[in-house]
Amino acid sequence: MAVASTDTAIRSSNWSRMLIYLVLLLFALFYLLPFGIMLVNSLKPLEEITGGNMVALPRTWTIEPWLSAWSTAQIGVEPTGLRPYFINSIMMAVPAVLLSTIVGALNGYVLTKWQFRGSTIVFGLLLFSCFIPFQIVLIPMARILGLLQIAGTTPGLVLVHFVYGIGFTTLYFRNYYAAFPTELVRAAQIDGAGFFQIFRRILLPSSGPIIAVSFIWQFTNIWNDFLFGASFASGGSAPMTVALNNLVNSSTGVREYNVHFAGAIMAAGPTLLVYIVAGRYFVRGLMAGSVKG
Amino acid sequence: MTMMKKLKMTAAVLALSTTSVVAQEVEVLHWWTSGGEAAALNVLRENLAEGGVGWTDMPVAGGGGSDAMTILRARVSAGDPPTAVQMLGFSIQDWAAEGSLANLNALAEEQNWDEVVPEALQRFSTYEGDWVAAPVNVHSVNWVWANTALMEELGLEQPESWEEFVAAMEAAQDAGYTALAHGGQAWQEATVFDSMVMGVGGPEFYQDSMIDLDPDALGSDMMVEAFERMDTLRGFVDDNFSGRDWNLASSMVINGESLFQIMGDWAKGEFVNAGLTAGDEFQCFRVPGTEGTVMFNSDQFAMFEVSDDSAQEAQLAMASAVMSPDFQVAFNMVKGSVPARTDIPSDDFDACGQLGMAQLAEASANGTLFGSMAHGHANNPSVQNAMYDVITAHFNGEFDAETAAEELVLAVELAQ
Amino acid sequence: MAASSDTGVDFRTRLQNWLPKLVLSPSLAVMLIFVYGFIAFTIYISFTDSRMLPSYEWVGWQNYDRLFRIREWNIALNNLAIFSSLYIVISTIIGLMLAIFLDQKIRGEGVLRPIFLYPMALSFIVTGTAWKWFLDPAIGLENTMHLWGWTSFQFNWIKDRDMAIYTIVIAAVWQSSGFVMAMFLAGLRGIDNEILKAAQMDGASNFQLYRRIILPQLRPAFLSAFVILSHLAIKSYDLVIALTGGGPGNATALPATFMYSYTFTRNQMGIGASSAVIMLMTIAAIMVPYLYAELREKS
Amino acid sequence: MGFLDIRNVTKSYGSVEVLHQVDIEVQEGEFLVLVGPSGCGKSTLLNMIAGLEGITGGEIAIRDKVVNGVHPSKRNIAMVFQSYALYPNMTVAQNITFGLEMHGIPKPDREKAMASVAGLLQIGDLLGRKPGQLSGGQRQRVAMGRALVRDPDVFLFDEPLSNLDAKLRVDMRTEIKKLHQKLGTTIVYVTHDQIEAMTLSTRIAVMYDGYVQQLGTPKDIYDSPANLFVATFMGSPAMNVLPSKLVERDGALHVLVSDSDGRELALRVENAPASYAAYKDREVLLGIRPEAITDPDGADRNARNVRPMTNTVGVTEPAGADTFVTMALSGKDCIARMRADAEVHPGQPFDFAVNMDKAVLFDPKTEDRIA
Repeated sequence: MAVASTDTAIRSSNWSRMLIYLVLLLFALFYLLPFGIMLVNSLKPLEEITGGNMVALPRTWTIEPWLSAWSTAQIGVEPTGLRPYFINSIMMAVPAVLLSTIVGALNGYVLTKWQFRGSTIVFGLLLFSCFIPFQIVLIPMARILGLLQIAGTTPGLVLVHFVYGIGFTTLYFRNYYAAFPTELVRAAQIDGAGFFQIFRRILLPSSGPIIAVSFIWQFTNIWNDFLFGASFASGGSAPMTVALNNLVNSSTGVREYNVHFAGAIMAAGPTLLVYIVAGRYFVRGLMAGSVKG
Repeated sequence: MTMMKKLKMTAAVLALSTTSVVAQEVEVLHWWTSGGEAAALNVLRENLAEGGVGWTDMPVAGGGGSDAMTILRARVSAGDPPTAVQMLGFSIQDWAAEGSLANLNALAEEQNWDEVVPEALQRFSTYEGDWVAAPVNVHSVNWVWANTALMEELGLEQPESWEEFVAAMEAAQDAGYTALAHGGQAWQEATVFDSMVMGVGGPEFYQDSMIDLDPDALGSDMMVEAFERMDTLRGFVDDNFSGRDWNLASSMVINGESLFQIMGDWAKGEFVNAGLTAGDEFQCFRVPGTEGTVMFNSDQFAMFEVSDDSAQEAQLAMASAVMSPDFQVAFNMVKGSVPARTDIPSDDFDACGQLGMAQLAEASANGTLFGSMAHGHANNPSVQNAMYDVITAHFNGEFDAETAAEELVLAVELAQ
Repeated sequence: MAASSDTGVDFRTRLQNWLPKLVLSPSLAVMLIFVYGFIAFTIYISFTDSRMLPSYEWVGWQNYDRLFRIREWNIALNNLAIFSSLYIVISTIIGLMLAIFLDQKIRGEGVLRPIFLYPMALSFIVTGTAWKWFLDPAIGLENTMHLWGWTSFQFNWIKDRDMAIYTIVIAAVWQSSGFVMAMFLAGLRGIDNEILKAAQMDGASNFQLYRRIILPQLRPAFLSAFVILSHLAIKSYDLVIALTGGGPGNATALPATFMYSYTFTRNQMGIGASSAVIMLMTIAAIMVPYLYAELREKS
Repeated sequence: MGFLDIRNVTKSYGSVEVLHQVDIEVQEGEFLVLVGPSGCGKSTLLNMIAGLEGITGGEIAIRDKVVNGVHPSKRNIAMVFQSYALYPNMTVAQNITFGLEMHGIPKPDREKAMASVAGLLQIGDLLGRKPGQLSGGQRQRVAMGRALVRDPDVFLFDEPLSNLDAKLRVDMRTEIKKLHQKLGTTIVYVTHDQIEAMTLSTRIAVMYDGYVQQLGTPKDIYDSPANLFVATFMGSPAMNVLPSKLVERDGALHVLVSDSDGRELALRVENAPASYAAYKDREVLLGIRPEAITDPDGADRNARNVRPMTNTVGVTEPAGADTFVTMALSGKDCIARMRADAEVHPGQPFDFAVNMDKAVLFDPKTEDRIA
């Protein structure tokens, strides 16, 4: 961690350090296990899975399941693999993440640096929205998407994810900006910068860590969403998770577990990548204020 | 705000591309996503493509179609229903009651559907006398699937009565096999229960309790006995059954770990895929006690009301294609079920298929063809699921047979 | 900052005064429609006899009356109590422990941290099958132990009506304890080292140091963790569906699965809506005091 | 009419008035310091001048133009903040020219202005750095540069030195004073440090509890504090305040205090103002600064009214240039300031010289100075 010194004042004996390492490694094993099972079995031929031990390494290594999941597995009536849906997910996730992050950042900026009478109530209202069970919004949301003529389209999905992402992004940015020195905003006001100029020139360049948090959070939530994707996307625009579900949960027939696992890892790929690449910003961003919320 | 502008433009472009590029198109919501089924459905897609009708696929797997039904609600609420939706039993009636379904009478008359589709099926395909759905197949659920090699090894004949059935399973258990392969999911337990109710009480009792929901029948001694039979079966199931998918249970029979499985005819596909031959390496027979009756469910394509003419034409083209003998044969050979029309020769089907077709025709003629409770063809989903709750709770040991019958009465009352 | 009640304001300042509200208002409008409007809609539906689609026939409290007579709902509530309390407590303990351990200048923190954190990135649609395998006695952990020679090992909770809910807890803890760890780690990294040094001068042992000095300072992190975990607990849905489908029997039903099933599978939307209203009220009972405290603190 | 007029300005938050009827006229080139403890309203007043806070009542005018409601950037002011408020993402050069850029001044002009400011403040070699790479003193200079480059009518300083260490603070103080003398700009400066107030200002407004307690030159404030608050707030060590009694003896007014053993000490008051008469035979508070109590050799030669006083020495604190002595007077600790080499020893009696010219009396009830 570069932000705060990790020069912890706490000292501990060698013996207890051994114990600490042991516990940490055991937990690492626990966390890795399900993914490990998936990975190992995605590289086995199907006969080895049905006949063998789930944790055993493949006797014959094969990438056939991966190729199949990507481009030839049956999703619906056509053997397209997951490939086209991958693109759908990106088309959905990227604009929704960007929009909700931008709006969340502006909201956080207003709620901390331009407070007005009732602004805390507005914040409370936004925050509570994080906690509604999504199942209840399906029917009324469908009506509204229908009225807006974007039912079953990617923009419709973007709207849905955008709406239900605002609460969290606002929370993150508000807590981050609360710790941002108000004097900088005042200085910029005196320098003649307007509302948006202050935001763009002063706050935004310092918002790296919290943008990372917001991005990671939104991206994983949106990418992993199944309920909205299944309900509000029609056939061709279905996101990855819906396609994966169709692959994995098909009602009858032979279950190609190795292909399912390969597909599942693929579907998880982008979020995993985001966590691994940007994960350290996540802790840093949480540190920079969002823990307070 | 250029972002919003771009978004709107994308929306407009997308809207254009989905509606008006192909002149005639059907959008089909279904949950047939496994290899065989999807391939069978692809036959339909190609048939339509030859006639210039495009196909927008909208598969939603999972939960035996319950996820698809959720999505259908969203689509209808949005005022944008799919053209055709795979549907089971009472759902069709419910949607018809909402006024969401199209009228297919003209086509039905032209193609004489009234004559070729069994009356018990028409009960679901029509609403107040109007055709609203095109039936694809008839599954019957009261089948036992048996491993021939194991039966020979244990010296068993095909059981003719409940007692013989139990005795056969005892023999298997004593020999160290899992007598009954079963997956612990509510619908699988309900599937078995259908046969128990029919086996104990016969057609009349099934009608009274499962279809007419007569509280006296639901709480009767016969119902208690049906639950007791479930207890007996529970004794033949291994400890690891909970949550197991039905096809894994089928594999147990295929692999010779298990003697029997009680399951609908879609199980046949598993046996065939494993390279086994019907009537030879595996046996199919009616659950003892239910011979002469058929409890069925039928996949149908419910046709939703669509506004513009070209969509209507496409829809009719699809309904017609679904009902065509070619498709009915091609699809049902893959699916393990039998065609929804009784005027199709059974030559192409295997032993079990031929048996199923013959029994269907017979039951239809004798009035012993009943909708399966477990598959939503006896009652609406709320009652069906309320029954699931009790049946599965009982099977998992929460109630004894008498309590289960009492709970069944209460659950059905609350669900109505 | 900019007081709106003051007189003699030039145009630019007036614009600048309005801009913040203008910027916030779309979000507010969207929330009022898509959250509060929908909540109101749900409350309304819960008083109607809606079945497959919303209907507007008023039936009063009938749905609530029925709801609490349905056995499965009571099981679901009971399960929620067991599940959420264990889930919150265990996730917090594990998260805190890992954070404290990781904060001991651990070599390889950069590798361990993402490992602890990654489950949050995966949905149960992705990991559900792997979990099911792992927990299934015939192919999973139990079988593996047997193959390794520990034949008396037993782990068949997922098949056991009374224990299955605990397997849901295990998987849920697996998913979110790493996230809790991140929050605590952030909290720990924010504590002033001088305070720790001072406490050590005062002769505090490591244990006392954590109990008396550090943990009290992590209060905000505890609170955030509690709020996030409790909302995850109440909303838990795909977890149950992926792992047990609510079974064995109905042993692992939760309010969220109950609501979904009644609203969308069973065509009893009125009852589904009433269960949703009860869930919302539960969430509000947790969230509103928290929000109130949080927001009052600022003013 | 001043250069900057603050006329009957009040500020309320809801129903709570935090600033009451402030009325100050600042002349061009003046260095006004607002001083007071935290929460006294000095920063609020400064922010109101800057336009960062609204004005509830009264008006503020710069160069005769009322600026109530005028946007901060249109008031032609510049402000230096306590935390410097340097934009962390911009280089020093960008920080300095940001305001000019916002005002649409073309790049060549900006560069020219920056070059001259950089020369003035000797920060030419820092221009490419980011604030995070600067020391405290350097940041302070950059913050001032950012204000200077705008060439504003009024400079506002909000506790600009409080984040610096002691040595640097003294240096920067001198620097600011030099700049003021060189440029002759009008400055309003907020601090809680009375030494800064004394050294920098041409006039001081001492604030407490939302009121301006006293407005005057540093000498006025120091020698003739308007009330007990101003007296004790300004000066270090603080003015001694001793409960005492005003009596007439031998035809002259005397202030009675008691020494460390409780014996009476009478200190004669010469040239007493007429108002003292009303307080005869009443309890008063005697205010006397430490430097007015000395060893006899250290007494002010020009003082005409130095009285002897013998008392037991409590504690001695040699401070290099001076030695401070604490003794008990009227039951309070009283600090006296000796020359460094005065022979004082704890516990022993010592003859002090008290410069009664510098003594002031306060009414114990109103705490106002009796004048």
